[in-house]
Amino acid sequence: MQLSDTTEEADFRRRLREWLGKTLPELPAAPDPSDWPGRRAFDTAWQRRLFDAGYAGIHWPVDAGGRGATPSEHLIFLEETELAGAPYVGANFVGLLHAGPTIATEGTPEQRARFLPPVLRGEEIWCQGFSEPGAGSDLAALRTRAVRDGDAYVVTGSKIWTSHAEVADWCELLVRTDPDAPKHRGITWLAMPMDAPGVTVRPLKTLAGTTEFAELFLDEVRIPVANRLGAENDGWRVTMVTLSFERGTAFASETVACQREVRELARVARANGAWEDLELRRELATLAAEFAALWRLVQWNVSEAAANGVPGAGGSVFKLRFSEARQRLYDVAARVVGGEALLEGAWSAQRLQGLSYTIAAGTSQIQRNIVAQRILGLPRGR
Amino acid sequence: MQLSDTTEEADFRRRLREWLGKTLPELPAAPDPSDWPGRRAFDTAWQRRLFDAGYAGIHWPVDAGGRGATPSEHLIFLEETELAGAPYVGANFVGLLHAGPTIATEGTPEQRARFLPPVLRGEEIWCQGFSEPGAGSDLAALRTRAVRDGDAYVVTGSKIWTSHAEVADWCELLVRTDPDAPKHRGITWLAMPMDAPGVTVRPLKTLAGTTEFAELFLDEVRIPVANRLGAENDGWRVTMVTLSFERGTAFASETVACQREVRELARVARANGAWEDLELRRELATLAAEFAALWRLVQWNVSEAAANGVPGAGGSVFKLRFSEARQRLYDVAARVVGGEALLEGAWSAQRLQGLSYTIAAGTSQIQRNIVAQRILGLPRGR
Amino acid sequence: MEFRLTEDQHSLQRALRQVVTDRQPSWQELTEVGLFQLRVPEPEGGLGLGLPEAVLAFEEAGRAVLAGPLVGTEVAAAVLGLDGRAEVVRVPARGPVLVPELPTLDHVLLLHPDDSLAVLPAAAVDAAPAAAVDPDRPLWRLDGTPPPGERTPETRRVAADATLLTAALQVGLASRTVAEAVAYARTREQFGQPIGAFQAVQHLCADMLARAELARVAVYAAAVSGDEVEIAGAKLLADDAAVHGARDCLQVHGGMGFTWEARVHRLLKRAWAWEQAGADRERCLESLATRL
Amino acid sequence: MEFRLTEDQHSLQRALRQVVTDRQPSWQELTEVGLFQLRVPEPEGGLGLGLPEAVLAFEEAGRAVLAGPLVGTEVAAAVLGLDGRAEVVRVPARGPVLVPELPTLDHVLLLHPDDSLAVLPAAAVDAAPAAAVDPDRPLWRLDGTPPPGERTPETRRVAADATLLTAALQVGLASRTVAEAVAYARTREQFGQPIGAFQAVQHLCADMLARAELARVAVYAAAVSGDEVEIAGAKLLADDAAVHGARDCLQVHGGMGFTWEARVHRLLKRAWAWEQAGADRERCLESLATRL
Repeated sequence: MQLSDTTEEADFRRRLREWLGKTLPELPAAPDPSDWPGRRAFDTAWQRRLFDAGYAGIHWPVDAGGRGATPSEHLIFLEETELAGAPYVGANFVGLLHAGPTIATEGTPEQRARFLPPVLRGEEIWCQGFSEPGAGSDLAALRTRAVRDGDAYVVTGSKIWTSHAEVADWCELLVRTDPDAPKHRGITWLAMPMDAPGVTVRPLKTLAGTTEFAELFLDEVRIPVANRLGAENDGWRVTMVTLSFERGTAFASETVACQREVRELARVARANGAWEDLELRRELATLAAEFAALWRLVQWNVSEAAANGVPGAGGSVFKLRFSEARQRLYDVAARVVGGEALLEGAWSAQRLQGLSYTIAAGTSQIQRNIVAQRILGLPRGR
Repeated sequence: MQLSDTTEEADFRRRLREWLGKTLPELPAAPDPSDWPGRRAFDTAWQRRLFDAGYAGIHWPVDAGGRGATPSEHLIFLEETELAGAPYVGANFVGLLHAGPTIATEGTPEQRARFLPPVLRGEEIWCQGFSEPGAGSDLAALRTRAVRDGDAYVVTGSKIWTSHAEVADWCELLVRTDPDAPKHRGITWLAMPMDAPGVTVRPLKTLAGTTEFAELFLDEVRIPVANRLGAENDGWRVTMVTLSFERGTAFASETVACQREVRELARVARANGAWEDLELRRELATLAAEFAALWRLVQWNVSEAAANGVPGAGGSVFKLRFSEARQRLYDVAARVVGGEALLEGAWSAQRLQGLSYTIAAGTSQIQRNIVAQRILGLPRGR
Repeated sequence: MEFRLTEDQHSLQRALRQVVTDRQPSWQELTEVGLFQLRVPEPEGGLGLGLPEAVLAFEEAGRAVLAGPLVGTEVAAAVLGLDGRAEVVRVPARGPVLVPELPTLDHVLLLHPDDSLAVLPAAAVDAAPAAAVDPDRPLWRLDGTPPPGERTPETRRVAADATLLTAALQVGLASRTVAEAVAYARTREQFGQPIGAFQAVQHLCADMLARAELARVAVYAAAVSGDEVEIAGAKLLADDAAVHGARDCLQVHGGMGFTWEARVHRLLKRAWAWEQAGADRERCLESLATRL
Repeated sequence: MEFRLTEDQHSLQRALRQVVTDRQPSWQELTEVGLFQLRVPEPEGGLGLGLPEAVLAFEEAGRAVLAGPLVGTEVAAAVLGLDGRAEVVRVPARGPVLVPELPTLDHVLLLHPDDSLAVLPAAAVDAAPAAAVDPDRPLWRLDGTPPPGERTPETRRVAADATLLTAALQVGLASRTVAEAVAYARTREQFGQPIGAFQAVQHLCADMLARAELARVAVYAAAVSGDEVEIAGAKLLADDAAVHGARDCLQVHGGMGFTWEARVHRLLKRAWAWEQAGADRERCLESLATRL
């Protein structure tokens, strides 16, 4: 077991740190969260800088235009950018971390050539059209319908929880092409141009009062068959295959961020007297221990993934513990800051956003089912 | 809403308190817990004193030989005896609180005349033969078999978790008389003499190291048909009917006891310095609030039962909260007493015994099912 | 002992539920129905009822998640004989002093940590508007040092009653979270069955109910006894039932509870706000510890 | 970074599991297999391995719930170069000083709250036998004032290593509770299906696993870094995984876990004992807070 960098990793880290130290001060101020065009411009400009410095698609294969870095290097990248306060992946998220890798793995040479370079260079933004209001955690219950009509699919339905839809060029869309097949079997993956006729984007106001997500309404949208990835009705497999790309790094930046937030909260507590409350001090100490351990779990999962190609079943265990620790972090924060918790501000925004952690991408209840049935081998109920 | 005593209740309380003040100093020292004959003698002598003073079968109907007290008076009785440190019902438990009331409700005049007076006078001890090793929380899955043979049932099987079996005269026994009927339908209630040939009592050592319970092994035990309560195969209903006798008082003494234990723990904490630990102090304060509220819930349920005849569905809610609060009480106690928690003693014995609270008489999981389905009306799963 | 609602109390409960449920009655309507005059003696134009009746009324107000300076207005009328809108505001152990609804108030009843009370004309209070998380409960941040108050048996009553009535609001809100969670769980289907058929959801709801019911009885009993420590215990349980309940209600609603429109979040935001109103957790625990 | 077991570490783990699983090896066997010599340098007759290997070995010992003065004997040999049986005993914040297995010991390593250490010949320790809750871990209660100790870098190492190795025992025990609960839940039937098919039981087991896995990685990482605060965090998580796991394991077993014979209770009793060995929760939290 080894936690320290190899010589190559130390070198990679040093160069990255140097580059960040030089580059970050040159960045313009971050745009207002409600300024979507400003956010797109900021995020794509950052992506372009990464591209020029050779950090774009750090974990993508070299033949897809990526850097082909090792999982450890990927983790160093995520750790260092977070520690340095670099911009988040933002609007490039779906392109770099989901649609891109999916196309890299399952696309034809033409599709790879068409779609991948613009993602790496920060020229095209993708959004994701998977979730539907009626489906929830039962993602495969999606009902958006695609009917073949000549060289196009005609798509009608609606999607929800789509980030960056306002400024996206493309949407990776899951549609139902065979309503009679078992629910995982009749699904197809399509690349939908967001400017196609029939696409309506409606911002979705969340409980935090922001419009970070949108709903998509699709009314007889024509999507060329050439935009289909993989075979018709094979979209579920196509989509799932991409998860192996992730190699344990999914929550790496967030884990580093939470460790920083715990330290910051301790500073706030020392300043406002909350530190004198032994119970709160112990809560903070407990959180520090948990996030430190979660970071070690990230390192463990990444190392396992590097050795075995897949991150293993540890993902659900991580997500369960991380979601709950992070929600507790913001509840503790509310106690530390006292009345401030009732006012809009960074801590209360985090607390509200944080309510999604045990819901989004599979509720904690679903995660526990997965752990119990797939890892522990407990039987399904009647 | 009224929490104070009526004139009659105040009078009842005053007389009881006087009697307890006079009587308790006259009692002999309590026997060692492992001395079963001594325990029987002590418990039955106490019952005889209650009988002589008119407090025996306080909640039993007058025509069954009881006092026919109101639920409020019954509660006062439980509260005052607990506060005064009077003996527990002990070996008389099953006779007074389950078998007796069952016979009083479902028995023939002959059965009532035969069985009830000895219970009230502390002359006969009953035990309960319901649970089986294979059945657990699914009580109705019991498999002890009774086959009719002339004027007797021939019973073979085994029972578990039987208290006071070593010194009991009678056992209220549930047996399966129709193996082909749905599981709740083929059960019959029998009064089994404990000295019948074929009855073997084996003490069961629990995790606390004590033998508070026993296993019963029944090998072709002949039980006269005259000892059957109610009709053949109607034993489940016969047994359940008794629960309406309880009228919300089931955990009353224990709730009073827990309040006393929290106060005692605060005294221990003040003496050994644990009180200086703000977190522990708050834990104790939280427990004080919970047990105070649970006592109010007892009073509420008793008042509802007095008005409506049944305690309502509040029993599961009470048991859920009480079990968990009480287990937490002993966990907090372990933190207060420090290293003493690793040594045998009153607090560690309570902590070990307390592990049963979320298991016995329906696990907390079962209680939550009951609350969700019967009170909240949520649907059963497929 | 007869610790259950009397027929009159049942009637009061039913009547109030009718007024407040599924609509947001105007302040005028709340005043007319007598919400703030329940405990004012009959000779002074009130209904001459007691703390238990006030608690029943405020439970209904909480169930309906009513907005406005409910608690302070009632306490000002019942304990201090003050007409008009008022709110009880506690100077917290740390963080700003926040006054809800300041421009609509006639009086601010400022309670210091030692329970001394300053009765301030609202117009004289120097405060700046602050952006509140709960959109239905606007807040103003007090400027400067809070003026000192005085301690009398009456001021202790203000402190205790405000805590108890807030606890009653929380109990009503907690029951509301149970009702909303159960209603959603009965109809929403996932994996081919209503989510309410999943044991995980059932157990979440069962625990929500258990917390709400225990808190309810605790609040009723504290209203009957009027005891300060019992009130502290009731508030502690009611806050837990409301906050935890609203949190779990949101979890049961899944993604659909995460939208602004779903309004589930308003239960949680209000529960958070009321948790800090009256005595907060730390103060309640301190009070409970004094009697141990 | 390659934060996973090396091939040698896997072999060590397998070898030890074979020695300790499903049997109680004698002290002689444990000594022969080198459990206490893992970290002793090769020139001195040891195996010359590091803290990570010791942690892997103690995880297996914990999984098998081995009895005896394991931690102290290892630390005495590895850090202090002392032969023979020893146990590390902490003077607690309150309550008696308890020495496990005293008559079998050669040394008692007495750690004061300030981490100063007194190395005492066991024969010179004045103590009376006390009835222990854990039947496999007899205790003696120290009489009189514990003799003072001294603080050196070595004594801090004793404190940290003892805490870490105890955490490793707890991680092994926590994994054992998962295995036992799952095995029982797969076979025990209630209401017509294995109880492991009920979501409530599944979720209990899933949380048990999640706690055990997180603690395991934390303990491994602390062994690699050797950092005192990371060790404190690992112990905190390992104690929680073990105690909570054993508690839940008992709940899964229902009434059948409540018998003496079922032996499930031994997991819980040992988890309680090890929770207080090395640094306890309060001390771990204090240590963690110093770095915040």
